[in-house]
Amino acid sequence: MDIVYFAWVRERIGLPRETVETEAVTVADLVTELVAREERYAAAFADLSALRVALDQELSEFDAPLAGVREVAFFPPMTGG
Amino acid sequence: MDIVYFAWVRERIGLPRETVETEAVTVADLVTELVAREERYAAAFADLSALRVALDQELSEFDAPLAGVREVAFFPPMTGG
Amino acid sequence: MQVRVQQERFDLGAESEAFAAGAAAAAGAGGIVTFTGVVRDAEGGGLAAMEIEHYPAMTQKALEQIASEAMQRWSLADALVIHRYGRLVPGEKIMMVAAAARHRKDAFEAAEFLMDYLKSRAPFWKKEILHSGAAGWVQAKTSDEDALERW
Amino acid sequence: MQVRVQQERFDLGAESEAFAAGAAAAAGAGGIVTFTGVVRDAEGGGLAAMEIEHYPAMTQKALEQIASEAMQRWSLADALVIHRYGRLVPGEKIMMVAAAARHRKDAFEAAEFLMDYLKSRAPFWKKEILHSGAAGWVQAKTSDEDALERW
Repeated sequence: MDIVYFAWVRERIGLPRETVETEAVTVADLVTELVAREERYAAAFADLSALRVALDQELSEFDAPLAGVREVAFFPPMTGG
Repeated sequence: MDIVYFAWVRERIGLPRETVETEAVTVADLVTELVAREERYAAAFADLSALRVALDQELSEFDAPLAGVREVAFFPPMTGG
Repeated sequence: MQVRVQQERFDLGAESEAFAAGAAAAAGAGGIVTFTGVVRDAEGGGLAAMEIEHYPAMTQKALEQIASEAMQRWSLADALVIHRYGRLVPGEKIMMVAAAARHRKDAFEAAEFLMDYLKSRAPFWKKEILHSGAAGWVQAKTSDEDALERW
Repeated sequence: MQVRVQQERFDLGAESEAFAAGAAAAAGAGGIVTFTGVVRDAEGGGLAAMEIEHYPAMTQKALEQIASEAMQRWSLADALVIHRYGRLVPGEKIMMVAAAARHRKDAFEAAEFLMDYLKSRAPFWKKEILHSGAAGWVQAKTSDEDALERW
């Protein structure tokens, strides 16, 4: 599964994209796995209310299932316009 | 005193501008004088709620005094934009 | 702030660019809203032309009052009003307003305010001339008068 | 309906003219509203540049969804969204939206809807780079999120 990061999430984690092997059932499960890995992930995911997630380029929620999903994106609230 | 007419008021009365001698105290008095003159004025002023008035190029009301006024304009509700 | 009453066509592109450039140079204008009105066909179709009459001695002054009030109420960086008169054919631009402000909400509100006031308080009258030769004055809409109550 | 995500500058004048001409040709478009966003100085001043990051695989699709929804909700004659990414300096245009409709209220509402959704639902992130060298991500505003509740 591909994971992509944007803005300060990308900066804290230190990379824009990575591929992970995971059995996580929901986005929240995936976050728990990532946070357990290294301090920089814990820092990036410290406050989930400050984060947004997209599954295969569609905005989603942290309790959404990951079945069939190919790309997960984490980023701060968007500031377009 | 100069009186100017616009849109269908001008068309009904048949002229765009005229100069009148009047002792009318208010706009309504002036209208009464005009209506008494000829049928085309009576036709133009038949329904005052369908008319607007400007005194010296400022929107005003039919009960406004005419003292010091040089130009009175009568016209239908505006349709700019 | 600029107000222009004219018979000639105006160039929407050039006006928009010039207004945006001027507003951007002014400190803090982050958003620019424009509204452009175009002659559309009559309700039942068959419009040949629209004749716009105005009150020359009053028009410029009335538009400047409306624009000045918008400048003050929304602390605009700039405002623009262009309104044509004379004979226009369907598809021609009748008028435009533009408002520039620090925040988008102010620019939107000011542009809507300008439009609502232009519709009912600027001394213009429109007459529709049909291909059939029939002609009629456009009637003011109650909804346009009601729109003023918002401000 | 047209949606463009690009690094290059766009010509507001040419875009406005082309959009208005197309919308006027489409039956019944009497009003055209545009909004243009310009890079303004940072809150405390001293902005050197604004860097706009986006999510290439998602951006076009997200903007098209937003524009499609506007087209349907307001029966628009046409809609346009242009949004830039990359490094911009103060005074440069970031983006524009345009909406054309039979009645001005629809064109205004659709343009505001497009802006409100672009602000909070299009995958762009802005970073301010100051002359001092300091840099910081622009924070989403609660007021921008709240603006969505109107729709």
